[in-house]
Amino acid sequence: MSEPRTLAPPERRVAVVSGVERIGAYCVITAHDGSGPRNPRPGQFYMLATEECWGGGSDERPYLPRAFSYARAYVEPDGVALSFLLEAIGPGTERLAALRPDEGLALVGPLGIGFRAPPDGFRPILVGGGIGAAPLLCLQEELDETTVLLGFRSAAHAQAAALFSGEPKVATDDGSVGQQALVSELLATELDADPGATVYACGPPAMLEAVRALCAERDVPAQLALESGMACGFGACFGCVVPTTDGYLRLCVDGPVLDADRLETVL
Amino acid sequence: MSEPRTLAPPERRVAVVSGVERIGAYCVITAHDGSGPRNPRPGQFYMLATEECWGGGSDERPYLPRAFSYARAYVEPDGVALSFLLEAIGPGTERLAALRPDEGLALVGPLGIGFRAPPDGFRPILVGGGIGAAPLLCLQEELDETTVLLGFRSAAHAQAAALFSGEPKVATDDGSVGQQALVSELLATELDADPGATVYACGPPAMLEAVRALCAERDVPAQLALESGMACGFGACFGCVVPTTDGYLRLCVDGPVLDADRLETVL
Amino acid sequence: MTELCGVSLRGPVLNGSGTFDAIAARRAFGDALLERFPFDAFVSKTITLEPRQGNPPPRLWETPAGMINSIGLPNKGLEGFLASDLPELGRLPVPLVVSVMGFSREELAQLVAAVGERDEVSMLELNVSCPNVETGLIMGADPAETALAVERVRGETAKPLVVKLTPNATDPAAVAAAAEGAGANAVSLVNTLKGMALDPQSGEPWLGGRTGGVSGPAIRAIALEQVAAVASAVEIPVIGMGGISNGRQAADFIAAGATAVAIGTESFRDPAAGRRIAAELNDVSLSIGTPTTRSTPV
Amino acid sequence: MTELCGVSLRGPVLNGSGTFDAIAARRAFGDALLERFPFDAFVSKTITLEPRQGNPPPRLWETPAGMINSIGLPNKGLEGFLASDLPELGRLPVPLVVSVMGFSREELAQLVAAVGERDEVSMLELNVSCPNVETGLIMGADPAETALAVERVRGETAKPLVVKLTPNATDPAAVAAAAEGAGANAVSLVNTLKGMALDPQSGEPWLGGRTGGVSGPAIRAIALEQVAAVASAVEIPVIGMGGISNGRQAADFIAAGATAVAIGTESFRDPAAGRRIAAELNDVSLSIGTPTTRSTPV
Ligand SMILES: Cc1cc2nc3c(=O)[nH]c(=O)nc-3n(C[C@H](O)[C@H](O)[C@H](O)COP(=O)(O)OP(=O)(O)OC[C@H]3O[C@@H](n4cnc5c(N)ncnc54)[C@H](O)[C@@H]3O)c2cc1C
Ligand SMILES: Cc1cc2nc3c(=O)[nH]c(=O)nc-3n(C[C@H](O)[C@H](O)[C@H](O)COP(=O)(O)OP(=O)(O)OC[C@H]3O[C@@H](n4cnc5c(N)ncnc54)[C@H](O)[C@@H]3O)c2cc1C
Ligand SMILES: Cc1cc2nc3c(=O)[nH]c(=O)nc-3n(C[C@H](O)[C@H](O)[C@H](O)COP(=O)(O)O)c2cc1C
Ligand SMILES: Cc1cc2nc3c(=O)[nH]c(=O)nc-3n(C[C@H](O)[C@H](O)[C@H](O)COP(=O)(O)O)c2cc1C
Ligand code: FES
Ligand code: FES
Repeated sequence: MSEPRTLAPPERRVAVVSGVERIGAYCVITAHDGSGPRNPRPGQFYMLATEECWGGGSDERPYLPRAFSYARAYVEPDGVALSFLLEAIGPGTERLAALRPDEGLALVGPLGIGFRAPPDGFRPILVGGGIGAAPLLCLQEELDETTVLLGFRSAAHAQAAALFSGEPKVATDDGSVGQQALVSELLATELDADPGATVYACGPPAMLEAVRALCAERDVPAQLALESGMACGFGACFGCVVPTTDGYLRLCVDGPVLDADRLETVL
Repeated sequence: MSEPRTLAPPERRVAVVSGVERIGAYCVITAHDGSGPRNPRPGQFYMLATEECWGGGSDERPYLPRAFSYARAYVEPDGVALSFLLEAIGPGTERLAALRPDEGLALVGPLGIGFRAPPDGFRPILVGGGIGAAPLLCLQEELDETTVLLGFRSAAHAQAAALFSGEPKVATDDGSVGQQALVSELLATELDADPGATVYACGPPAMLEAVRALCAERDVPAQLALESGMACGFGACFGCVVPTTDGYLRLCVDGPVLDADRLETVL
Repeated sequence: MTELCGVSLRGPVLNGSGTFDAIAARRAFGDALLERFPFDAFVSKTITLEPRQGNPPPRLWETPAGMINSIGLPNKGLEGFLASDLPELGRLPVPLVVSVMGFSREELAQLVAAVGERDEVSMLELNVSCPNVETGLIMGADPAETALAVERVRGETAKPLVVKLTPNATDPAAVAAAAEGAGANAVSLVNTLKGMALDPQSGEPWLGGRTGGVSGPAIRAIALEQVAAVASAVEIPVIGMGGISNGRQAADFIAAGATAVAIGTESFRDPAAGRRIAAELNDVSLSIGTPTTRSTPV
Repeated sequence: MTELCGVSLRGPVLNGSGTFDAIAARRAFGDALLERFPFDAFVSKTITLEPRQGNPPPRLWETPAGMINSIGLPNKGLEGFLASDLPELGRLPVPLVVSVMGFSREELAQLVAAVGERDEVSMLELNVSCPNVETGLIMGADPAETALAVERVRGETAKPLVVKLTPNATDPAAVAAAAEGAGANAVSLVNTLKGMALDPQSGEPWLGGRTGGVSGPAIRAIALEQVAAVASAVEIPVIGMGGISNGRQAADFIAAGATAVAIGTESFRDPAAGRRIAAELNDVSLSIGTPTTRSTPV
């Protein structure tokens, strides 16, 4: 099976912001990409920066572009509408969240290797923690009959669950929405009910590690979308490595989606 | 006569932009300063920066604040409305020109020494070149019976003449508005007609030098508002010096207005 | 409260020499400057034996997140300073550190002796690192040269001697150790990094001094590494500076081993930067606890 | 057309070693990368005799207008490089420069000999300046050490040898002159400046390698000064780099005496930066005329 990687044009281009929407604690930025490929693969990401004023924020940053999984890609007559789900946690995401319609969004992508199709007969379970829900949105649209499990810090964050179709099962740390539980606990229950499942997960390291361990115990095939600090996104800087059973891998060109069994631990 | 200097609060504060208006090639930024002095003196200046996104422009600048003469100051119940006339010529002025109402304008000021009152019985002639018109606007409001001579590059720039009261005499390089002449030529005519005048001038170095020479020949007292690159605006960096008959002077604390006879040349 | 070389300061935030002129600032801000003085100790601009007018303009160039200066140490000379500036600086509400530079060891000794005997002066800083003046580069870049200079002046005053190090050296830690060995009571770093800019029109050097010194946030990571390396090489206190623009960053310098910090270029953007950063540093310390031991990471 | 050490290039814009992996980029961009290749010559990441996995993560820290990297020279080692990478790099549409680093002169000689005899290789670059590996700092910071290294390897190949200088030296011009005297055909500078960052939470070093190297626009003015100083000290061509992000800035480095320029960190922001800058440089040259003589301003 060829790797799920749509090639990116070898240059930075500028998409035009068409919408910026707040969804609880998150923000959805949609931009019209007139010259990039229309078929990114779920799990792939883009390196983003604003065309104007990328800099001069806290600590005189940002300077480098920031990596974001695309959440949705809708083909339009003259290009593709790309949506990104983001949480403003620092100078880069704060500047992106302050974008207004018609501003330029500089991007490179799609980059990396996305999620692979489920092995025949395996039922896909999508597990998202916080902002990790982002790449699962487009993934859900590609797969049929998915079970979606989401974990959030608070009710404000849990609003993102509404972006999924069907009835995602939600857990929150404070129990304000859905069960008061960790999303990995929801996963354990699912796997107990049906071992014939395959897992797609994205979220914070601790959650991914819990998912990895659960699936390892039960021999459930799992694909994890990881994160690491990135400067370039296309293998140039060697900065984004994660330790795997085959040594350090550059997450931007060999990931960000990795088979769980390639990791001894996510932490 | 005590020097025309209103003291500035010893810290940077944030004024709120109330209006940004294009006037031909220039732009007028008005901001509400709630905590600064309400009586800056014509010829004094402020160091300005935007509160957000000061950086990330061309050449990854701006970083330092920029110096601007105030063009007008109107006392309001809860503060003062400061107006600045600016021309976007680089990363700092471009960012300032892109300000929108309600954005924060970080400022320090008023700074420097402004224009001194005319000697008794002398008729004030105000001579402005291009953006040098800015400090003459508030000066005209303080003096009565002024003659205003303005020189501009083009008709787009000459629109700034409309900001003055009365009938300023205008010269343009291309003759598109007023006479096709240098403003210093207008001044020569005025001085020939009435030697009992005193001159207040602000503009590009070549123009100021022509004015200085004219007044020196005729023993006409003249005050020149000069410019130089500034980092701090309050005497801290020693970067803004200009050569005078008393050696190098820091324009930000000993100027920007200097008696013409303190200069051998402006160039 | 911070104790620096036996002098007690109300806090750990100083100004970098040559980046704040308290006398000129008083003309711009009036007595409010003294009521809300931005620093816990005031460091004078470097003075020399003879008066200097400094370099021809232009003296400034803005760089990404920083600037280059080519000021050239304009000052009234020792006599002028002692006669007209020192009395006024002595009336500041904080202890005074006077920065001196000599073009020979003898000059330096003369400066230290004359300045050291004045009561207004709490400490002296030896600027052996100014990149705009040849000697500075040579003395401060070489451990042996630095040791000779400090040894020569050590006997001239009983007051604390701070040696200001240049970052334009292969091994600043070795220079610091040499200064300590020769009797310095503290070291301060970094001075500016040598830099240059060309006139966009002519392609010729923009600065009247042809080259200059780079300062500001652009050099912060470089300064922090040198401060950490120096702090782990000496026992005497280290005054850390270089691009500090907020309390979080000041806390980093302290975590890297600095006893105090100095603010330079940030004061150009906000004359109250020192005061603001001291307050922010306080909050940071309260929230995470400033490492007291030197967790010097090199 | 640019001529560099007898090799003719379609233009003067190279990549900085270790800032562009043409093999990985081909996986991300496909053949379009080769059709619109960003550089006029390609410089490989530095290789060593033995394979290296590099430093533990985190390896990156963003700074004002720049970044710190602590990569630690991960590479397949000489054998792995010759067997699997070199053939693919040989198929690039531009001449190939291979960067090598040895932890001893003998190692360096072995690398130069083995790489130099391969037809795919047009030039060799000696990395004696990487701030992440002890030897780099020592060799490249000292004129005598540098001369010995170059003398030792000079006989191993007839191909042009470029010596990559470190900015973490008191006098880069003296190191460059020593390299020239020992038979180097060109020098390239600057490598990264030593820097450090602390973890906001713990106050401990953020980078797995504890310290790292600063690059990007933040260091441009420092790099430009060193390029000018070096260009005025040697006759051999100089490859200038350090924070170049547009053609106007590239023109400054050429005005300061560089024959060619290299793009590093800016490629991370735009993989086509090299191509864009070459085009902008062309416009600048046409508009103001790139100084052909070295108007070296120091
Ligand atoms: C493949 C991939 C996909 C991603 N997808 C998404 C997504 O869909 N949505 C989303 O919201 N986020 C996503 N992220 C994370 C996103 O890239 C980061 O949140 C973003 O880079 C943060 O930038 P910032 O400037 O806002 O915050 P930063 O200030 O960069 O802080 C982010 C973290 O970096 C560290 N840090 C702090 N200061 C620095 C510094 N100076 N230099 C380096 N590190 C520092 C700290 O650990 C901090 O918690 C993704 C990341 C990757 C690698
Ligand atoms: C007392 C005073 C009052 C002023 N009043 C006004 C006013 O009322 N209205 C107004 O429009 N302007 C005024 N100015 C001028 C204004 O400060 C400048 O136009 C502004 O600083 C330009 O900044 P910039 O970033 O837009 O342009 P810059 O890019 O800073 O370019 C401005 C000039 O600086 C030089 N330059 C280019 N690059 C750099 C660099 N990297 N570092 C340093 N210099 C560089 C060049 O000569 C260029 O022409 C005044 C200046 C002074 C000193
Ligand atoms: C305009 C200017 C003038 C300076 N003059 C001096 C000086 O006279 N003596 C000195 O020791 N350092 C001088 N410095 C260096 C500063 O004290 C400080 O070491 C350096 O700027 C780094 O700190 P910063 O990045 O916070 O500015 C000067 C720096 C600047 C920017
Ligand atoms: C992530 C990264 C890795 C680098 N690796 C190497 C290397 O392997 N060998 C080398 O000689 N220089 C290396 N460098 C230095 C660059 O080649 C260049 O000299 C430096 O980054 C300055 O240029 P810039 O500011 O344009 O990036 C590296 C730089 C970066 C940022
Ligand atoms: S982010 Fe640069 S190699 Fe992965
Ligand atoms: S601008 Fe700093 S001293 Fe005048």
